[in-house]
Amino acid sequence: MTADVVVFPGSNCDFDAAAALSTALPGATVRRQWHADLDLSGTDLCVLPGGFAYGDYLRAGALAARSPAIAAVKALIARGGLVLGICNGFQVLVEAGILPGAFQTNSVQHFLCRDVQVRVCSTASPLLAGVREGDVLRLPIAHQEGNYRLTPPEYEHLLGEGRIALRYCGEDGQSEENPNGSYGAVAGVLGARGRVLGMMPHPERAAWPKIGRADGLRILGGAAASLAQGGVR
Amino acid sequence: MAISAFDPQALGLTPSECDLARALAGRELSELEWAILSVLWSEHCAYKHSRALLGRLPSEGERVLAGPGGGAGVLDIGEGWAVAAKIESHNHPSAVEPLQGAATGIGGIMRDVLSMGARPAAFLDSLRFGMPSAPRTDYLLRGVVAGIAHYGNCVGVPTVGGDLYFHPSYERNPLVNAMCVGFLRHGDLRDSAARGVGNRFLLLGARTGRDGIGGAAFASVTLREDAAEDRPRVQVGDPFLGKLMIEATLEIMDSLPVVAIQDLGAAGLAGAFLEMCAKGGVGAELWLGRVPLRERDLAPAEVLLSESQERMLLLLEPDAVQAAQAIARRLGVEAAEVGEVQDGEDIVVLQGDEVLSRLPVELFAKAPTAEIAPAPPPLAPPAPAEPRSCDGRSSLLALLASPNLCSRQSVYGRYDQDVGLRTVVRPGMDAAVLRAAPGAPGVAVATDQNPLKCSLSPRIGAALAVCEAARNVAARGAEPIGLTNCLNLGSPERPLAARQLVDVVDGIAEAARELRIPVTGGNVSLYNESGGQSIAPTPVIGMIGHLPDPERAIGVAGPRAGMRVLLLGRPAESLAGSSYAELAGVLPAPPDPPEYEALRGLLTLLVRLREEGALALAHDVAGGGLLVALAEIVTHTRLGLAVHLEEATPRYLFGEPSALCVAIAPDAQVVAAHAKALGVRVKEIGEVTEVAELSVDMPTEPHWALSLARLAEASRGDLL
Amino acid sequence: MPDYRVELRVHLRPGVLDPAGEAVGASLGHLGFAVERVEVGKLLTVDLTADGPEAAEAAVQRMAKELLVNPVLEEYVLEVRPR
Amino acid sequence: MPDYRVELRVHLRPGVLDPAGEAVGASLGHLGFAVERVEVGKLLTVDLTADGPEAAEAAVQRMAKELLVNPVLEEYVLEVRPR
Ligand SMILES: Nc1ncnc2c1ncn2[C@@H]1O[C@H](COP(=O)(O)OP(=O)(O)O)[C@@H](O)[C@H]1O
Ligand SMILES: [Mg+2]
Repeated sequence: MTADVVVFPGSNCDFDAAAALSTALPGATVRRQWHADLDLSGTDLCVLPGGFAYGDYLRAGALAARSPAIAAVKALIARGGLVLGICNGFQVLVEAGILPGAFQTNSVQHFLCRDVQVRVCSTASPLLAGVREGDVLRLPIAHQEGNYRLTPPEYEHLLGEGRIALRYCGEDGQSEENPNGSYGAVAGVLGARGRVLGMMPHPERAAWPKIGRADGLRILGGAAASLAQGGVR
Repeated sequence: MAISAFDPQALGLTPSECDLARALAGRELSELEWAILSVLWSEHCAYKHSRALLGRLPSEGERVLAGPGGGAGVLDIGEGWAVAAKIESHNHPSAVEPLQGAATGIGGIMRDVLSMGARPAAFLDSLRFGMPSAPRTDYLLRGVVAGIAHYGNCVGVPTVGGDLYFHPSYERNPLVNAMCVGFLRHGDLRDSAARGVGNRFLLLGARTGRDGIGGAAFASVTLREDAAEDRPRVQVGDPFLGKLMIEATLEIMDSLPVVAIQDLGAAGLAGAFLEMCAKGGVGAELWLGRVPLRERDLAPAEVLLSESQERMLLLLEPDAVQAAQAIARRLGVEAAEVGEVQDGEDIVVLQGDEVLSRLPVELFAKAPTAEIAPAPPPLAPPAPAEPRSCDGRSSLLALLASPNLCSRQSVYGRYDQDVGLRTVVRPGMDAAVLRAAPGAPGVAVATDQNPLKCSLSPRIGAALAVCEAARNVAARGAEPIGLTNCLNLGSPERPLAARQLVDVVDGIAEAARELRIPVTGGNVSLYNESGGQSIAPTPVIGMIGHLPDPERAIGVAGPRAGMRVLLLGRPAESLAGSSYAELAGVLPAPPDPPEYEALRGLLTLLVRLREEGALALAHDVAGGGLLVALAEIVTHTRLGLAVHLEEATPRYLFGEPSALCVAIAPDAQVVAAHAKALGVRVKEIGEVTEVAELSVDMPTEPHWALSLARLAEASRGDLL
Repeated sequence: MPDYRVELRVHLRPGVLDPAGEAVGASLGHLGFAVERVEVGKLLTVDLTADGPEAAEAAVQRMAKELLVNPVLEEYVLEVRPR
Repeated sequence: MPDYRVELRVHLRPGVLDPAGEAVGASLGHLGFAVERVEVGKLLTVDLTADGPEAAEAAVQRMAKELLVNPVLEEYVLEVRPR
């Protein structure tokens, strides 16, 4: 299989995402592709990585969402490819209208970097083939504008369609915790057909079993399992 | 070439400096030339008052690949890898505009490391402010932390450590020292000496505007009462472009023959260009007309001296220029050809066809030095009588809650600590751990300095800062292999500050020699005073410890209940210079001098124990003393400690010794055997428990315990 | 073609949370100022040349729609001036 | 006391680097818009009650000085309206 990481000017988790994908998807071809030359014709999985694309100037993700690369991403989705937006990549997908909602500055009004727990609330996606509903993952967050906004009707709609994928939670997996003020403590959502996942936590930073940070592999590796079973083309 | 009747002394040059310049030039200089020289020969660029003294710092060592004088020191860490590191101050700009001042400090030090051919891998920030109750402290602290977060997070380099102290002397002179660590392969090491007639200078990065005109001179000037006056000079950083610059520069260095490279820092284009030529001893032309400008009407002196951020100067073989420009263009970075190395020994500055200046390169190689007149060493005040007993529990809580000892989580929690996937151990305690690449060697890194100790004795305080930094990296099992330092002091023209300058250099030199740690470079920031009040002498140490296998550093696996708690090294013999003494009001005795022999043994032991995999955690005893160190282990690991201490005296509990460490081991016997072989004192004091609390037994004192929640609450801090 | 400066005042839509504004309001309160509400919005200034003020306005309306404003959270008013 | 709404339009001082404005300008260019310059500034709206418009203006001037505006980098104009 082939996984491509899109590099926007200002992306800074592109190397990390590519490295983690190589760990999670042994045997896969993993490439970093500069946004201006993006070719997704042979791609199974496209990752929009974290960082500050175009400096996050104006609004996080806004300028990258207007890059011609987005047309290629949309075409990939149309033909059934998988797209994973991590942190800034999630913000780009939202700004591009590929995922619903909008982002504001964290409710605490500053950047947050720490480990959080997220509970898996839906697995209606090949991208979530490695986890089960109710699983609790420990993953790092690192963002300033992670306060994900949905209107109550939007939220209900997504919930009804099983598209609320991940929610922040306390260490026991049950208690409420909401580091950035996101509506409904939502940490990750799915696109309409489950082919797109946007998430604020960084699975690629938890793909390091040697030092006890491994939960991210369950997200990154899950896509592999389902791709191996059927591919996406 | 217009020769004016201009008075160069108005620019801050001394009469003898003017004479020297005229002698070297063989004529009177033009106004433009005086302007350049006044900046180049300022304290900030030329280290006039400190250059001779810095020669006292030992800089040789087997692992030193590049010592002082370059963009950053470079050390061999094995398997073909090297680490580049440098610390630098951005004090004055941060006092005027804390957010941008700190942000551009981070950007500036990053480009220093980049200029060695290294990929920037981590930042550390060493911060000093007035007491939290002082009116501007909150504003300054928030601004500075926001600035570091703004630049560091966006540029994609994690901030993995630092230190933060409050002391009244910094009230009007906050200090912001930024350190950058980068990794490179040995073969990729670059320097900045221009050579090769016909080679071309390529100016990479931001357009030149009026930012920070005179910034270098500004940094050397005592802050005026109304610092707001200095405002138009403030530089603004663009971390987005900074990130593009990293990638463009590394790709160009990777694929093309880059002969030399230097970042643009103090004194801007003039500073970088002239230094490159002077280092190589070559003549060259500089084509001002080709410098991309942000504003149309910049005067030549402004183009030369502007400190616009995010710029690098590369020297390339002429054939490579187009390819380099193509790489830059693809990544969205401007790159302009702005000069050429030439036959002869003249530096010629051209605007179009007009020669603005022609001067021998020698003039720029020889910045004059200035004499200092240090006051005689002060007499140490007599040591006051120490208290003989104390309430350990309540003193511990008071110390944990004090601004200099409380948790720094609210600071580093705003920094991206992980980006790049090199951070093996994040900030929290002692040193952070980085790997150069997956499977490659790495380093432990820390910054340290204690203003209280340094104000009581600059010399001992400086030596103790080296010791503490060494202990911090050793707590990860790393061998200290090199240090970088930033000397922050008052005006060297005053005898007292001159004395302090000499003393801190001597203190660092002594400790570095005793511990055999080469000093690979650093930075000097003088004139940190306002209204005649100078800061506490602040020699900040940035330490690099070597770890052949960073993923097996001490602390990565972490302790478990049932493991043994040990004390390695020598307990404190007095309270002198401790936080407890300050709290109890029994200051002024200078701290005890370092116990080098004991410390050498401790450092060696920790490295050996890491090699053996014998420790699950280590934490050195430093600010606050033994009880504070134990409490920090509880809050950090969220496990319990049950200990039986040998003594209940204040000095044992709260003294700050130079060679003591708490260690947690699955097997105390293994540790004891190694300690014995190295002559290090070892004492088993208790065990790790499931109950998350610090439980303490002492002779003559009733048993007490403090829960994790209680300790965490006490040390919460609320700094931000 | 004449030069115009178009100012775009971007406000949060009514009902959208404004934590930034609340934080600023609270800080003002600590400083002893009595305010009812503060809103933190954006002020975008676009300099361009166009055939006339209507053309300038139309162009910036399109920019607002395509990039400058996020209609989920924001609304705006626009003012054209000659330069 | 009557209610006022004070709008504070915060611009960067001339000559101060505006990386956000430059990035937005470049993006507009890629989207096919011809603009000369874009500046990203701030728009602060303060609702308060005061004795009269002069008093409202004076109060917000003080807020600007003490908190809302960073005089090192920014300058501002201020407009008072009844609410
Ligand atoms: N200004 C700062 N920036 C980033 N990290 C910091 C800063 N100040 C302190 N830290 C981190 O907080 C932790 C505790 O700091 P400190 O108390 O100085 O060290 P130690 O644990 O050696 O006593 C360390 O990991 C240190 O790197
Ligand atoms: Mg320590």
